[in-house]
Amino acid sequence: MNASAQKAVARSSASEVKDITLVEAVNMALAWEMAHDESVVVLGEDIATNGGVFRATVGLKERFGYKRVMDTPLAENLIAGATIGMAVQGLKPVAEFQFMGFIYAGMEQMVSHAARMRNRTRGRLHCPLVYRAPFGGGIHAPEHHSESTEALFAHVPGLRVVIPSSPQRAYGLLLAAIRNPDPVVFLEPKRIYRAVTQSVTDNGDALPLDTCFTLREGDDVTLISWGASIMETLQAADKLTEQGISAEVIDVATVSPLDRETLLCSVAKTGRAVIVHEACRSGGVGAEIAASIAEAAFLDLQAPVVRVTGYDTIMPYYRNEQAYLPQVDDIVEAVEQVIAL
Amino acid sequence: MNASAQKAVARSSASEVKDITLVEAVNMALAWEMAHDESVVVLGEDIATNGGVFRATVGLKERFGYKRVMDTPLAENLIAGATIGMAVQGLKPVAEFQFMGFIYAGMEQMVSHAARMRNRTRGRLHCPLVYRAPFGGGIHAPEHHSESTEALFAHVPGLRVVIPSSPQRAYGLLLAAIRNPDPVVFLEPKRIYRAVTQSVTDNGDALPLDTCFTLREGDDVTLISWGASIMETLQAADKLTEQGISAEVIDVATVSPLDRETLLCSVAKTGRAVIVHEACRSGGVGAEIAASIAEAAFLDLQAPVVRVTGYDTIMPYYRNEQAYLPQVDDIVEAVEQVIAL
Amino acid sequence: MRQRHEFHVDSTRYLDDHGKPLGELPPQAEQTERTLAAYRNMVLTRAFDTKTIALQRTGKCGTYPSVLGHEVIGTAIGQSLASTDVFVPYYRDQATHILRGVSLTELLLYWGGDERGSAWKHCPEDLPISVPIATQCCHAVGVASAFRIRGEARAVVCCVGDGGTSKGDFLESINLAGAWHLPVVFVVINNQWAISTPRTVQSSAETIAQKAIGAGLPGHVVDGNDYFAVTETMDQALARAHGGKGASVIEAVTYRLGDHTTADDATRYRSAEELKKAWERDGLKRLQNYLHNTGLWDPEQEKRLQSECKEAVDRAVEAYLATEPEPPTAMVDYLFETVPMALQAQRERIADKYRARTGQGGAA
Amino acid sequence: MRQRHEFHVDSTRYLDDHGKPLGELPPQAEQTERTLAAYRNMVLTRAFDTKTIALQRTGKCGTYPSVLGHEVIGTAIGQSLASTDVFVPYYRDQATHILRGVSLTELLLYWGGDERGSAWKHCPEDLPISVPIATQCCHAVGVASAFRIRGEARAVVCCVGDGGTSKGDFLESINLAGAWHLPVVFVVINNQWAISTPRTVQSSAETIAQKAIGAGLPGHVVDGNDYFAVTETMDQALARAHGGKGASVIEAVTYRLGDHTTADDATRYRSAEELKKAWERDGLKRLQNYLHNTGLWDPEQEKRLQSECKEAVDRAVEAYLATEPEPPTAMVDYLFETVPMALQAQRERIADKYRARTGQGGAA
Ligand SMILES: Cc1ncc(C[n+]2csc(CCOP(=O)(O)OP(=O)(O)O)c2C)c(N)n1
Ligand SMILES: Cc1ncc(C[n+]2csc(CCOP(=O)(O)OP(=O)(O)O)c2C)c(N)n1
Ligand SMILES: [Mg+2]
Ligand SMILES: [Mg+2]
Repeated sequence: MNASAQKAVARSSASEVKDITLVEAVNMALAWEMAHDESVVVLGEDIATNGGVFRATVGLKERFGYKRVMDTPLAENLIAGATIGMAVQGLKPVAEFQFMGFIYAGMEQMVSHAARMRNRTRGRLHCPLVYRAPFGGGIHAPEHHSESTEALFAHVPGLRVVIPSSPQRAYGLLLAAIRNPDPVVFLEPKRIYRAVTQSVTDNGDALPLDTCFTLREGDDVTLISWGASIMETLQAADKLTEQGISAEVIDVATVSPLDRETLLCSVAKTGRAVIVHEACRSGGVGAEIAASIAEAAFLDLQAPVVRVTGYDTIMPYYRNEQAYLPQVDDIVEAVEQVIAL
Repeated sequence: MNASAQKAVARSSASEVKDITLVEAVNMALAWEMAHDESVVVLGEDIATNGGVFRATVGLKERFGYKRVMDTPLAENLIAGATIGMAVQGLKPVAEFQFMGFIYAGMEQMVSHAARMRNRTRGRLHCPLVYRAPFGGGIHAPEHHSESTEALFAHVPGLRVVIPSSPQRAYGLLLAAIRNPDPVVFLEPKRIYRAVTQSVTDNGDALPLDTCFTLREGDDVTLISWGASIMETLQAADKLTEQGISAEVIDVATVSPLDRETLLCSVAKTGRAVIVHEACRSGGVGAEIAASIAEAAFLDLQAPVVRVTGYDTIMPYYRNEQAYLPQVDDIVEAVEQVIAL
Repeated sequence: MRQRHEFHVDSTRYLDDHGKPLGELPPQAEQTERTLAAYRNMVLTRAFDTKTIALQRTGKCGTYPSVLGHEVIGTAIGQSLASTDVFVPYYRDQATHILRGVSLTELLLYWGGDERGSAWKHCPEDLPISVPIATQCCHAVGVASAFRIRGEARAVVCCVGDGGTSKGDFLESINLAGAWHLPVVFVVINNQWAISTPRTVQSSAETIAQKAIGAGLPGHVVDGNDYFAVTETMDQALARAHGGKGASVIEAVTYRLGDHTTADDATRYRSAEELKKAWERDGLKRLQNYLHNTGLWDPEQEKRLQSECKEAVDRAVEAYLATEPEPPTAMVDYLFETVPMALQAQRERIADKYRARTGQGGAA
Repeated sequence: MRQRHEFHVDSTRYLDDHGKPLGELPPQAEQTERTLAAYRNMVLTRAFDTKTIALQRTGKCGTYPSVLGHEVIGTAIGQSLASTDVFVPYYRDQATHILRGVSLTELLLYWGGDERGSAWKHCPEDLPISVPIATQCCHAVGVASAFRIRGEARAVVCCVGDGGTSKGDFLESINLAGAWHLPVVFVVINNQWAISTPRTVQSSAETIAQKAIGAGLPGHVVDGNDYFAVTETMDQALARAHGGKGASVIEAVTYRLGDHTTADDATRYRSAEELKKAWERDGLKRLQNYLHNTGLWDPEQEKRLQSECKEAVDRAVEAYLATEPEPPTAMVDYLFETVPMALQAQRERIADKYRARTGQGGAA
């Protein structure tokens, strides 16, 4: 066990407050829960000895042993399916997909089994499992390493899709995801894995799932986002403040099932909504949010709900990836447009 | 070769007009194109000797030989991927997935390769392939045989998703799909495989892709649907006529990329839109359509865009499947609501 | 410089087509009660099968996959499994389910379009019927991993068809079973057909059992119509698994004597002669002959058994037909542990429509 | 009654670690020009590799997977392939790409984040680099099927790593290759590691080659640091494929001498001793020794070759660094044959933003 592994593990003694990054918060939540619930196990490619290619599982094998921290053969379908077998046995497996771009081989198991086990056995068996995957672009990565396809999972009934956007929420939401008795797809915005540090108390407190987080209150427009785009959204809100526009910022966090109440309350107040996400526009989670708001808040809306998103094409290789990602100025421009109406 | 196989094959001599069902139209289009373009091949489970479990490929092996009509081992990932290999070689493979519920193992190949080959090689290689699958519920089938997950494919840039809703459109759109030099996911609404017959001329005329079809003109509301739900939508339109409400009915047909122009033109006229689909509501293709209309036709809309859809849960086994499927009365009720506003 | 690595699989058979021993029988042949119980289960399974097909033909059941030709294998598996083991089925394992305590009514409910058919009262840890081919193999290694992690001396048996062995799930799972030394037995039920696709189209491998070699596992071929051969092989493989000695792959060779399902017409793709030949190797009849020959069974007992089985099946059918469908709100109630906020309005709509249709308030 | 089915795989080696023949060499050893060309390609590949890692370290290239330790295998493959054959690579096949005529600049563009790196001018039918592990195996059987359908005597070579052999794609594809008797050769490059996961964690099978047995195919193990062994095996497998005799699986055993990629730090999970031992088996050095020993090569030639390679690499780097990024509208232009209506507004927005940023109009 090398030095950085020891450090990471040392963290999870009770109620310490630490300045940590998002990926360290993931590690801290895993360590906390493994220490307090021996049914929690983790598995994936390169997660044990190597501690994960992003170091999210570093130190866990040394602390909890190889029986609970398992390097698997290279097969995502197998990982997705074996996790189901562990879960119906009452373990709480947390499986890592090394990148979201490699999760698709696991789709059949997720859609046809994980999401359905409780329903099809009328509660006889259920799947308290978590599928973790780093996702999103902007880190100069090779092909297939920049996907944001959360919408594919959000459209599957029986799956929860949870996306943290800060160290604190990563810690609290991952704990909640592990404790939740149903399958959770937990997507970690790798672009902000180490973007900021935040002080997090390692006390095992979970945050609620199925709830949006209002990060900033405002009156003129509701900015709705999740994942790494929260960074640009908050920066845009700052810029807008300078222009005298007061933006409410909501982190959706659980993109399915969706907390429409929080969103609608906000829009009832502001009358305007701009949705920001990195995934391509058509059929993104933004479409569902926009459709829901436009339907339920029809009379409240003073302007159309606008989406600032990636384009309907494949994330370019890294030389051009910034041209794909929604930028702060795009958000500001969209808000200016809806305000002008 | 048995009698019904011979009949099916006998159909594809030039310019015959035949009263045929939707599934027969699929067979006729395959036979026409195989007869006129020897690069067209078909493959899948049980499609050669058996002619497909729905008989869509009946007679093709007898007519075109086993080299062009291939029973594969049972492996959807392999089918999806081998099809790509054939396509980059200039064949025009048409692969059948026996049911949409078994397509997910093929997702990785579809998302990561079929959809991207042209883009990632900057046009050096491309994939003129068709992935066919029967989809949708309502036929009293076992578990996993009733899925409508077109939205998963519609969110993947680089794939076309095409859904016929009549024998004529099945014939013309499948021909167009095969001739199209890019990958097409061609979903066949099996609930209406044999629901109606229609007179179709077997002359090799394709219909345009990327275009909605306006099935009925009307002034008061735009009904937007695709696939098997077109049946209930048309019946609802009939009922509405009796109530003095004039409904325009649009078959989206290509759910991705989406022909927003036709939809917006219609809504500009009617001021109201109701979207009908069988898939679960959240994140369905209806969300994208509703979001697009609500944004672009903000000032035209006299009522919110309403969706009549399946619920956000798993299609129940068949004793309760009708309680899941959108019914004519649900559509009528939704229209009454938006008209009342 | 060349080096040679050698591998093999063995195949086992004890009874000829007429139930005559081909040589010495395995010790299991001395367990007379077990053998008779096996025979009774095979007859019950076949009676259930015949009746369910009839129900489907008269519109009283959905599409149903006949188990005809699989009775020996399924029964031997069910007997070999300990009650604390976990069974991971595919969709043609009626003979095993019955021995595991799944009721005939539950089986009928499943194929009759009612989710409660999988809410088994007995063997509550067994996995439900798996329709997506071979996917259950991954669950099996997951369950076996749970046993290993917790240090339990339990084992898993997972069934899959010959067609299913072409799918990655099976191949990935046997590899993991080898790599992780898991207490799991994979039984490939090679009935020569995957719907219309013959075994030879699935693979050019001479046997399916040899797929075990690539996973570093022992592979066995066994005559799936030979009760003693399957029982011995299952007992040995499970002893191995229970004893911490790892996984195995068994190819049980039989023939699908019926259509693929009630939606299929096998005359489209296979000959009457082939089917006739397969009937000559029927394992139920073979065991019956053996029992008659050895004086363990007589026509009187047979008559009594047949009528007992008929009665048991009739009772189950009655209970099945008398079972009211669930209120449709059930489609939402079991999706998650509790109905999420986001689904409550939809649940209300389902309940309202149900009330309007039936006048029943039960769904609320 | 028992019956035994026997199987085997052979392993081949000709040169010892120092390049000394262990016995008689295969006929390929007499093709001096070919051997010298192979050596040159290995040296060029290594020079390219070293330089690209340096570029990455200084921020001039993206994450890059070193080919160190794979030069012999990749070169032997590239030489055995006919120009009319199709190569289906994974992502560590630089040595083969170079022989297929992919330019060093194109390789740099690919890893430097530019899609034009896959728009190869030469061998236009070869598949692009495949990052999702083992997925390319399915393409390989598809391409081979196209040859079979059209009756062409062409073959496919598909590369995959040891890690990739655990994934369904590989296992399903070799099975199809057997079932359909396809003209394809699968080369498993067993470099002992899949990132941090050792070969032993992937599978308990003694060899990877034996996975061929389950697909009904011949499997061969070959010392992947032995140029003559790999060349002979490749030549034979391709002759088989070209002659309509079907597919094979070759396991070429080597060692990944570098980190997995420039984003990896292998010291976290493997020992310095293990690495040192692996260097002693380096295939490039081994062939160099052989050439020196047999008088086919001298220090003077070596010096000249080294400087030629350096120059070639430097020229390529220069061209790469001088290549302007594509206008971002390219991200839409190659999605379909023509830009669909639905994308035209988005394309305009991309072009507008690009113009605003650069003042360039080229994107419109
Ligand atoms: C993944 C998947 N693909 C296709 C099907 C449709 N299907 C149902 S059974 C079957 C054949 C299975 O054959 P085999 O595995 O030999 O089992 P058998 O039915 O012969 O017992 C197929 C293709 C399915 N259920 N799942
Ligand atoms: C489907 C998929 N899963 C995970 C990854 C991430 N990944 C990249 S390389 C690699 C290891 C591959 O090992 P191996 O096949 O032995 O090839 P090697 O890199 O050793 O040449 C992994 C897990 C990937 N690219 N694709
Ligand atoms: Mg079978
Ligand atoms: Mg490797």
